This record gives sequence, C-alpha cells and structure tokens, in this order.
Amino acid sequence: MPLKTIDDFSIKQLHILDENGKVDPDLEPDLSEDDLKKLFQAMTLSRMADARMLNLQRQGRLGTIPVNKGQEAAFCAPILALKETDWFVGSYRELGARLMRGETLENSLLLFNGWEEGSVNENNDRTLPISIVLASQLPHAVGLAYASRYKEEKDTVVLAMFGDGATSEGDFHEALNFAAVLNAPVIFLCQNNQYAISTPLKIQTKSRTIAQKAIAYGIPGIQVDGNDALSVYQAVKEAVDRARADEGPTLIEAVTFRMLMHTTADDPTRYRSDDEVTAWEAKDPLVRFKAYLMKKGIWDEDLQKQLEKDCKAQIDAAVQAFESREPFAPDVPFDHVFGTKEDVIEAQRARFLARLGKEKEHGQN
Amino acid sequence: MPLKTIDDFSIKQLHILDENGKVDPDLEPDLSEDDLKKLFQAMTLSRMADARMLNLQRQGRLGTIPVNKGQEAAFCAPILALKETDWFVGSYRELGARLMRGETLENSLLLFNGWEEGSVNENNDRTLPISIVLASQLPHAVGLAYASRYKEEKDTVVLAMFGDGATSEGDFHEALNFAAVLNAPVIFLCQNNQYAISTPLKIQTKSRTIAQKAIAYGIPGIQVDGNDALSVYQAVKEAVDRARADEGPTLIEAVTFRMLMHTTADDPTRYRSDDEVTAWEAKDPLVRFKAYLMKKGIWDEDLQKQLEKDCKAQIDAAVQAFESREPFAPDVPFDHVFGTKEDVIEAQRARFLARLGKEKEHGQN
Amino acid sequence: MAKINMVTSLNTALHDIMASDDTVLVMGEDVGVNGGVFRVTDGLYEKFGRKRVLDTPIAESAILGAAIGMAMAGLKPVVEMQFSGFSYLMMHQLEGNASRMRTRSRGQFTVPLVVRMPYGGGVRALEHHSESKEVYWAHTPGVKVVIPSSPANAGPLLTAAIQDPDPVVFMEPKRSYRSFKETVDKEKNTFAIGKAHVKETGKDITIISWGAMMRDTIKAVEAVKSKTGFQPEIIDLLTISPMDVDTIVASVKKTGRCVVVQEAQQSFGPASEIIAVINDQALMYLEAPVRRVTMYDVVMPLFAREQLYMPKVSDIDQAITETLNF
Amino acid sequence: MAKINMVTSLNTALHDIMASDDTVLVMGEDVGVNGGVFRVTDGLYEKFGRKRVLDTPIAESAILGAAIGMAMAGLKPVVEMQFSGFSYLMMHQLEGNASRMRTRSRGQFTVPLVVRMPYGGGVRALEHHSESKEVYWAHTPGVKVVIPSSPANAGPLLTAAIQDPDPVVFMEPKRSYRSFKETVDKEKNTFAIGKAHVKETGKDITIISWGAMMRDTIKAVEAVKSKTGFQPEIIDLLTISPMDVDTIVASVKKTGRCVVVQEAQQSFGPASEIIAVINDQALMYLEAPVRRVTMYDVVMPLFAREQLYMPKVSDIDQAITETLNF
Ligand SMILES: Cc1ncc(C[n+]2csc(CCOP(=O)(O)OP(=O)(O)O)c2C)c(N)n1
Ligand SMILES: Cc1ncc(C[n+]2csc(CCOP(=O)(O)OP(=O)(O)O)c2C)c(N)n1
Ligand SMILES: [Mg+2]
Ligand SMILES: [Mg+2]
Repeated sequence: MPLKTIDDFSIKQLHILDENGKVDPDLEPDLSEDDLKKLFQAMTLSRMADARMLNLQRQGRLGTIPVNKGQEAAFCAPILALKETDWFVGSYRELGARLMRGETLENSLLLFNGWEEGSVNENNDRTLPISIVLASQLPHAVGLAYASRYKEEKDTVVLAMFGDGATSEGDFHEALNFAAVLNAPVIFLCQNNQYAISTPLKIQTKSRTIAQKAIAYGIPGIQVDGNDALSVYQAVKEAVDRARADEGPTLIEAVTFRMLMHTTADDPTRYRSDDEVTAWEAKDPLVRFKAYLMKKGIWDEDLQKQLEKDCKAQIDAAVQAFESREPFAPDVPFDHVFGTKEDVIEAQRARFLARLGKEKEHGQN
Repeated sequence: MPLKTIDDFSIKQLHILDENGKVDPDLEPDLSEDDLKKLFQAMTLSRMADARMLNLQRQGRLGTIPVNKGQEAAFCAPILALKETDWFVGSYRELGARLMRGETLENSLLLFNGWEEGSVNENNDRTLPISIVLASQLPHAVGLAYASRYKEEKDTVVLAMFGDGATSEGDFHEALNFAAVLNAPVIFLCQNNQYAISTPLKIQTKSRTIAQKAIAYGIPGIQVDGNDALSVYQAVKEAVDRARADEGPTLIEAVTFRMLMHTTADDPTRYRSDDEVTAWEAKDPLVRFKAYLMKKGIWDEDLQKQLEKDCKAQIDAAVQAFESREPFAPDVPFDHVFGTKEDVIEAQRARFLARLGKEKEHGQN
Repeated sequence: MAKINMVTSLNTALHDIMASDDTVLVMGEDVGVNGGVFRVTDGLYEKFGRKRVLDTPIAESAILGAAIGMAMAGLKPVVEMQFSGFSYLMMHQLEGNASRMRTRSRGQFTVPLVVRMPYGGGVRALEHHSESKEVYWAHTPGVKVVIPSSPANAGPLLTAAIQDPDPVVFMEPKRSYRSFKETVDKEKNTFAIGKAHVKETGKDITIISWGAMMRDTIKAVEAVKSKTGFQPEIIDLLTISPMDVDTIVASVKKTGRCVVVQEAQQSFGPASEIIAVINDQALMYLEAPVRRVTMYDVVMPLFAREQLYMPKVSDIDQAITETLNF
Repeated sequence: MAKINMVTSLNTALHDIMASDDTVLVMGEDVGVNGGVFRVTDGLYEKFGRKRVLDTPIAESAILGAAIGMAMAGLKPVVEMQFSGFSYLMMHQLEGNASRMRTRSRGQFTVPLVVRMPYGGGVRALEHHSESKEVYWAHTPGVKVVIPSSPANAGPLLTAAIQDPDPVVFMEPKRSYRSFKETVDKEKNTFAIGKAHVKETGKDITIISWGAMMRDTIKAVEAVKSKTGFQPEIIDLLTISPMDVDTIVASVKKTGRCVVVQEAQQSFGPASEIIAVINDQALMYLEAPVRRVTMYDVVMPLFAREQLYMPKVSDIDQAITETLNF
C-alpha cells in the first residue's frame, strides 16, 4: 500500500441573489413576506443608526465606536434563523444583529459612551454583551451550547460571530475543535470583511478561504456571499437545522466588506485605496435586497420613505433618551466585583463615597 | 452563480515498508547503506536507553520520565533528513532524536534527575531543550525559521515535533498559520501516538486525520506510517527540500503508538486495553526496519549482537558517569535569572549562601 | 470519623455535591476515565457519566472558556487545570471574561465556576510543575483565590467554592495531597470563602501562612515553643483574595510582631500585600519588621535543588526566633 | 534641542537603533503599513521594509513565541502588543518560555527581546484598554519590567531595553503619549534598566511613582509645596522589576515618610512590594505608615466613570499632607 489518497474535501460557495437583486429561483429560501420585510427593516435601521452614531462620535457626543456599514446582510440575516431562546454570542461589530435581538439603541449609545449599564439587554437574556478580546467569546458559545443539551433543552442552538482577523487566534481553533468533539450545536459565523484594522486577509492567513478551516475540525464549512442576505440566511438556516438535530457545529464564512474605518480612531486611507472601497459599493447589501423585494412586488418607494422616516424617528427618540438620561450612580462598580459582600470591597466603597462627598462639598468633581 | 465548489483538497498517506519489512520499490528512498545503518543504530540505542531509564526510575535513581518505546521510527528518521545547522525544536518524548542531535545520554539522565545542567547540548547549539508546555515550542520554530532567512542563511530549515494532544492547543494553530503566512521553512511533525495521557485521539479531535489540519493553513499535509522509518524519512525529506527551496512549511502526521505508560507516574491500564497494545506490537518499527536491512543483505545477527553490545556499553558508561558526577553548585539558579548582575538577585544569593554555610556548620542540609 | 488525606477530602466533596446538585459538572484533561492525574476526580466518571465528567481536548483556554459559557447558562462547572503551570494559557479567559462578566453585564450574567489547580513544589516533578503563582489571580478583581492547607479544610472549602456565586481559583498544594490525614467534619463546617482560620490564639507573635507551608510553619512553631514557651497566634489564610484583613490586623495589633511564610517567590508575592495591610492599619503597633519567609526570586529550580530553595522549617524557626528577639 | 512628545521619543529611538543595528526588527498587529494604532512605529515600514517591520496575524501568543525563536537565533525583536489588555494571551509564552529559557538552558539560549505595550487609563477607551497590570510581569522571575514616564526617559529606556540581554516588558503609559513634550538628550543618557531616577532630592518625605501617575504626582507635590514649603524626595521608579531597592530604602531612611502612587489596583499591587522592602530594611525609620494612593479593587470602569476611580491629583495631595502631618 503505497502513496494513496485517504480523504477528499471540497469547499462550496453559495450565491443566491446577484448584485442586481436577481434571485436564483432554485435556491431562493422559503421566507414569508413578513420575514423578508422584517429583515430589510432591520438592515435599514442598522445602517441609519450606524451613520448617526458616527455623527455623534464626530461631534464628541460618543466615545470610540466600531462602525459597520456594508456588513448588514452578514450580521442581520442570521438572526432571522434564530429563536428568541437561542443564544447569540457576538463580537463588537454587529449593531443590527443586536437590535434584532432586542437590545435598545439607547443602551448601545450608553455603552459607547462609557456606561457598562448599556451592556444589559433588557429584552433578551440569551444575548451576551459585546466581546472585545478577539475570539475569546467562541469557547463561551461552546459552553452555552453544551449546557443547553445538558439541561435537556432539546433544540436550543448558539450563533457565534467573529471577524476574519479573529480566526488567527488560538481561541478560534480551540473553540471549533472543542465544539466538534462535543458535537455542540454552535453556528460559527465569520464576518470576513477583508480587513483586521489595517491588516488584509492575505497577511492574516494563507488559506484561500476561511470556510476550509472547518476541515481541520471535521465539521462542515461553507462560504457565502455575505452581502447577499438570502445566501447568508440560507446557509445559517441549514446549519441551525443541523445543530437543532444534534448534527453538530458548522463554520460559515460570510464574504463582505467594511466600507468605513475600523473604529472612529482609525484612518483607513493609510492602508487601502479608494478604488478598493468603490469596487465594493456596487455590492451593497441593502441596495441589492431592496431591488429583490421590489422585483418580488412587495416593496416600493412609498414603503421605503415610510421605513426611513420610522427609523429616523426611532433613532431620534433613542438619542434623545440617551442624552437626557441622569448619570448612573458613581459607586455601581463596587456592586459587581463579587456576588457576595466583601469587606475589602465595602471598605473601599466607603472611602470612595467619602471622597466624593468631600469633593461635592468643595465643589470639585 | 449558485452553489458551486470553489476548492478541492485531498489527503494522502504514505507507506513504504510493510509490517514484514517488505519495501515498495517505487517509493524506496535513496539512502546510503551507511545512513540506513546509522538510523537503525540510533533507533536501537533509543530503545535500549529508554528501557534502562525506566529501570533506573523504578529503582528510584531517576525522577519521572516520559518513556517512548514504539515511536523510534517517528522521531529518529526525521533527524536523518536534517543538517547539523538546521534547527531541531522538540517536545519531551524524542530521546533518540536528541541523541542523534548530539545530546549526551548522561545529560538526559541529569535532566531527568532534576538538574537543569542536563538541558545543555554541548555538541549542537541548534537543538532546543525539551519543551513541556504543549505546543508552546511551535511558535519558536517559526521564529527560528524566519531568523534564518533574515540572516540570509539560505537553506536552513527547522524541524518541530509535538504530539497529537498538542494539536488541540491554540499555539499549534497560531504557529502553523504564522508559518504559512511568513512562508517560514518549518517542518511540523506530529507524533500521533494515539493518546494524550489517557485521552484517545477521538476525544482530542473530530478530524479523521491530523494531516488534514494543514488545509486550514493552505499548506501541504500528509499522513505517514510512523512506525515505518522509510515513510517518515521520505515525507520529511520532501518537506525539508521544499522548505530549503523557500516553498514554505509542511505538516506531517506520523501515525504511531506509545507502547508503554505516558510517564512513569501514569498507569495506562486505567484507560486502555492490553489488546489494543498487543495489536501494535506487530507493527514494531525496529523489527520491521531490521527485517528490511536483512532482506537488503546489509544486516545480520552478528551485527545485531555487536550493536546491542555497543549500545549497552554506551549506556553503561553514561549511567556510570551520571551517577558518579559531583553535584553542581547549589547557587547556579541565581546565575541565570538575568544576563546582568542585579542587586535584588545578588542580595538573595548572599542570603542563600549564608544560610547554606550555616547549615553546613550545623551539619544539616 | 475516619482520618482521610486531602485527595480523599476533595474527592468526597465532589462526590457529595454532584450527588446533591445536578448543575455541578467536572471537566478537564484526563479527569474522566483516568480520574485525574492526582486522582482527585476518581470514581466520578463511573458514577455520574460522561455528560457530567468531561474528558476534554488539551486546550486550557477553551476549557475555561467553555466553562464560562456553561456557568452563564446556569451550570456550576468545576474545571481542573492539570497543573497550575499550565493555567497561564487561560489567563486571558480568566482576566478578560470570567472575572469581568458580572461587571460587564451589570449582573445579567454571572460566572459561578471553580478552577482547581494543583500547585507548588516538593514532589520531584518536571519543569512548570512546582510554581506558586497565586498573585496572578489575586491581583485580578472579580476572582476569588482559595488555598486549603489540610484534609479538614480542603473538602469543605471546595464545596463552598462550588456554591459561591463567583469564579474561584482553587489552588491545591499538591505536596499535601497525601502527606497526612485528618478527620473531616461534614456536619459543622466552619470554613467559609473569605475567612482566615485562627488555628491557635496567642499574644506574642502573629504567624501567617497558607497551603503546604502551613504544616512546615506549625512544625517550626512547635520547635520554637519547645525552646521558649512563647504564645503564637497562628493564622491559616485559606482565602488569598479577597483577603481577611480584619483578622490579620486585629492579631497584629495584639501581638506587635508578625512572620509570613509563603512558598511563592519573594518579590510582588502575597506576603507583600499582607505587609501592606499591616502597614496601613497597624504600623504603629509593630515592634519589629514583619518578617517574610519566601522562595527566592529565581525560576523555580528543578528537583535536584528545589529543597534548597523552598522555605524550610529551619528558616521559619529562625525568622520566628529573630522576630521575637528583635 | 526641540521638544518632542513621548510617541516621537519612542519612534525616534526605534528609527535610530534600527538604522544602527540590523538585528533589530519590529513586529506586531498593524505596526507596519499603519505605523501602529498609536503611531509609535510610524515610518519604520517605509524605511526598513517588510522584512524588518512585520505586520503579523492576530495571534499574541505566536507573536511573542515567534519573537522568542528569533531572539534565540540572534535577532533582537521588538514586539508590540496592541494594548496591554491583550497581552495576557501570551502570558504562558512569557512565563513559560521567554523568562525561563536562560535558566532552562543554563545560558545556552537567551531571549533578548522587548515587548512594548501601551497600558493604563484616561484615554476614554473601550473595555480592556485601560488596565495597569505590571505586577503580572513583575512577579515573573527572568523578566524585566520597565515603565517610562516622559519623553525624556521613554526613548532612552526603550533603547536600553532593546540592548538588554533579557526579555523586557516595556509598558507605555498611553495617557502620556501626546500630553506633553520635553527635550531628549541623546548624548548623555542617564537612564538605565534597573535604576530609579531621583527627580528631586529632599528630606521631608519620599514620594514614589511611575508611568502616567508621575506627572499627576508632581502636580500634587507642587500644590502641597506652595502651601507648606516642604522638601520632598521624588523617585520615578522607571524599572518595576528588578526593583531599585537601595534607592528607595536610602531615601526612606532619610525622610521617614513615604507616599506611593500607582494606577494599578490596590491589592497585590506594586506599592505593596515597595512597602514590603521598606518594612524589611527601613521600618524603624518610619514616622508614619507608608501611604498608598491607588485604583480601587474593582474591574476598571469604562470611561464614563474612570476618572472617578483613577488616583487624582487631589488624592495625592491629601495623602502627602496627611503623611506629613501624621
Ligand atoms: C485578542 C485581541 N488582540 C487584539 C485586539 C485589538 N483589535 C481590536 S479589533 C482588531 C481587528 C479585528 O479584526 P477582525 O477579527 O477581522 O474583525 P473586524 O474588526 O474586521 O470586524 C484588533 C487587532 C483585540 N481586540 N483582541
Ligand atoms: C499546555 C499544557 N497542558 C497540559 C500539559 C500536561 N500534559 C503533559 S503531557 C500531556 C499529554 C500530551 O499528549 P500528546 O501531545 O499527544 O503527546 P504525548 O505525551 O502523547 O507524546 C498533558 C496533557 C502540558 N504539559 N502542557
Ligand atoms: Mg475583519
Ligand atoms: Mg500523544
């Protein structure tokens, strides 16, 4: 028995909607008119809220924010495939996904203005707060998924998101391997937006696709057009179905593009050309999805206008609420170091409050 | 453009010598009689030294040791493909490889008797000491390889070894990805001995092979019969040639078996059956290689006896030298904290020596 | 009550709590079929099965990370790091997630888990198997650090750690695993997270230690006692962080002298924090410098030399004697 | 000489040493084309090219690990961790390998590298971007920990760190990156690894700080001076480990009073070690407890509250005044 092939693998790519909104009828997912509209509304709200946040940041009314224009299909469509009782484990660049999961825009604004209080999702307790240490949230997804089966929640699944850059971290590898071995119901969705700050994909990895990394773990991997909401939805839906049926985890690579800066602290002109950005404009996920809805006859310019008006009103209200909010109590951090009252902490709280009191007296702060 | 295949991969397996020592003539590597003998001698020395060390340990004359019976082909054959100026970056279970790299058996004995002094390889300064933190040595290999090209050593390569369990660690992933991106001349050789202490491969990973993990990094991966010295040599040789020619890293999976305990602190009967072990006895790398040499007409029982006698003499001498060695100075650890003299350290050394002096006076130690 | 060793004390605690609370599960490298390399999880796999006793891939970060996920979902994972020397691979999960999730989410998510890890020297082990790095964890807010010193407190403290609402790093002095036996009183447990144990009340000097050094400390105290008849107050710290400052300060105010014995390296070690709290609250009561008996600031030597470098009974004896005579 | 800020001081030092020593290379996330997120490596890529200025994948452990390999092969890598908050992902490479290779190999292999990392609060950043964890590294034997406080010492100390034969963790107070300018005297460098800098000699009280807090400390000293005319001795620690104990002890023996100002959390922080060495060698000279001004033992709050939690000039002022009046 000499040199023989012992295994073959192939990586597939899914495109359903082309750049003009033309759908491949054989692959068109089975989504109701309501769901399609809901998804488009979410993507639009995300786009508009993102733009407003950028604006606020530029005016000094918000801290550093990660903007996300261009990735709306890649992060909104997957949420449509989830139930409220499924878990969402995100990174930091999925505003629209979080809003779909019940997070209020007011809270997002609070968070990015330096208040931990904004991390609380009052409407869904199966959505984790944003995660900044790259890929470190992926093992959590595995644990949540394992726990769901442990507790005999027979069909709960976990959707985890992360960027192309995060795939280089050890935690990405450890989590996917762990999930595969435990047969944990997790959908690992990579937002491959081509860049990690200034670092282009080709410096991040030599593999031609992120999807093929699934082969290392013996799990399915697929690449989808991440600017096509239908492709993203369909791939996630299939992975969710497999996970619900205890057929294990899936890795999905959504190929998309970050149209703006990494965060408001970043200057993308230092590392990429306008041409590159322009080329991606033609692939805008919103334009394409709108064209599809119009072709389907379920959308028109009146509805569009109304949607934009509604989104604006919603955003205005959130900004208004955020800016008129009373500051939270200063000593809240002491409440959450431990779940028990500890002398060391309480002594420090007392000192902290005494100091604040004195400052108030002296008119400082 | 619907669902289409965008990439295909296959994983191959190499077997040259069968369990009876019959060689596949098409694949037989081009090795001189001298080299073949040298390899067999090294494997034999390794086997016998390992057995002696186990013996010493059982008599309380050595500390805990990782034994390695059964893996001799997998770790000795690769060294034959290296030059002295190449780097060897190992783990802890490759005694024969280290001896081939010029390490003295006396030093190995010292090390496993708790003396760091045994880590020094006086005959080769491109062999790193053993590495215990699993997979943590793999990024070092990448750095050494990068440095070789940086310093315009045009054909230096780095051979790195690790176990099947180590592939689950983040450092494995990060190192292979890094090496691929930097096109670093590293040969990553996995000693897949089926177990990580008590943990069998199927709990370690869901991938059918370790070799296919190469696909995640866009580099070549191959599986070889790790008990067949010729297969191991040939795969490593080809990878070395590619690396020398700046064609980047390779992952090689050598399928082998740890015939004895993990370390002398381990009891393998707790987690595996005798039958499993017995099945692997038929695949012994030494038996097979010897049969091959005999068939080739370059080995006979007289040579065998002589070899065993020589090995025993060499081992006896090492044990003798090790056991009659004067203890090293007690305060050496203070010498190697820093490369500079530091007051904090020197003050502590003085205190340490004063204490020792006092103990000598009082007859304690 | 029969006398048992520390391994049995821990093992029994795990058996008991798993029998009574089915949200408790155990995970780590070789903890299942093999029962753990030190056998602390022995028999759990056979009794509670694969679902509750997980043999994991070798991936410390994912082990802790997955446990964090499980804890957020309402389970109480007990994670084993095979040796503390390999726990640094999960440092970022502990510092970046386990310790912060409560703060980050304002209590929406909490991480009640325990990370057990054998630590410390004296067992003739290989490199990375003998360190005492409790400070890494103790300097991390949101994490509790507990170190039992004997069979009598090991099991009860492990139980308390599992029931605690926060992540607890539970460091087990491996040198003490099987070196002596005690009875363990399950009925009236007096050990609680955050409370030091005053083992002996006295007026002449406060002696503080924890973990494996506790036993050497007691030996030294006995030796000095037999010579001088002094009355030491002996404190077994048990919880390193958050520290039981009140017990320490009250004692030093009474005795005016103090010796701290730690296995960790000297600089930036736990003793420094103890000295700092004494400085803060009891400096003017001190009649002698607080004496710290520690490992040196060297990389922990391999076992041929480790006994020379670890604090010895004679070092403690000398420190006590000199502090008494200062 | 023109006045420059700390970023320019560091950047110039890198330009100069790379021009004169071609074994020096720079690596990390976004350090090349982008010049680093704080622009400390600006212009190096253009000047020295891709081979010497490496944009790496996002893999902190492999970044340090590869640098360890390079250092063993005779290069002098200068690694950037984008923020200190992400450096814990390489903790095991630092503790397990960089710090130990010299000991492990009895000097056959050494690891002369520098890990630069911006640290500390005060720049309105996101979570994980504001911590001060110098103790993690300082409690690790075999690693040197250096923290510059101003443009005048930043560049010279970075140069010294790169030339040092050992791994150096070089923590840059990001709050001070661009907040003030100084002249940097390249000709007569008086800053060396392991040496504290006595910024001002005095007899009434010893005031010790480092990093970004140094500047607030000086402001507070000026404020108290203007009220009382006291003569403080001000020590800029510069090297956290190995610590310049002699300078500290000599000063406290002279002044009898001491205030330590650190941005790190209180418990198990660097101030505790300073207090411990004073306790060891100068306790009987103390006329008041050493006062530590620190962050609280909470998870560093996000920026809406961080100013309330970091030590402030008024806190330092108060600590000095109370210690003087004790
Ligand atoms: C462990 C870790 N290292 C470094 C960083 C700093 N950092 C923040 S975002 C980022 C790039 C991430 O790129 P990618 O994963 O592609 O996500 P994207 O920002 O493009 O959405 C880096 C390096 C971090 N947050 N965590
Ligand atoms: C990072 C790390 N985690 C855990 C250990 C403890 N440990 C030592 S050997 C071993 C099993 C390693 O298995 P494998 O990589 O297959 O190598 P083998 O021992 O079979 O040669 C484990 C878990 C370690 N040395 N390093
Ligand atoms: Mg990206
Ligand atoms: Mg193995």
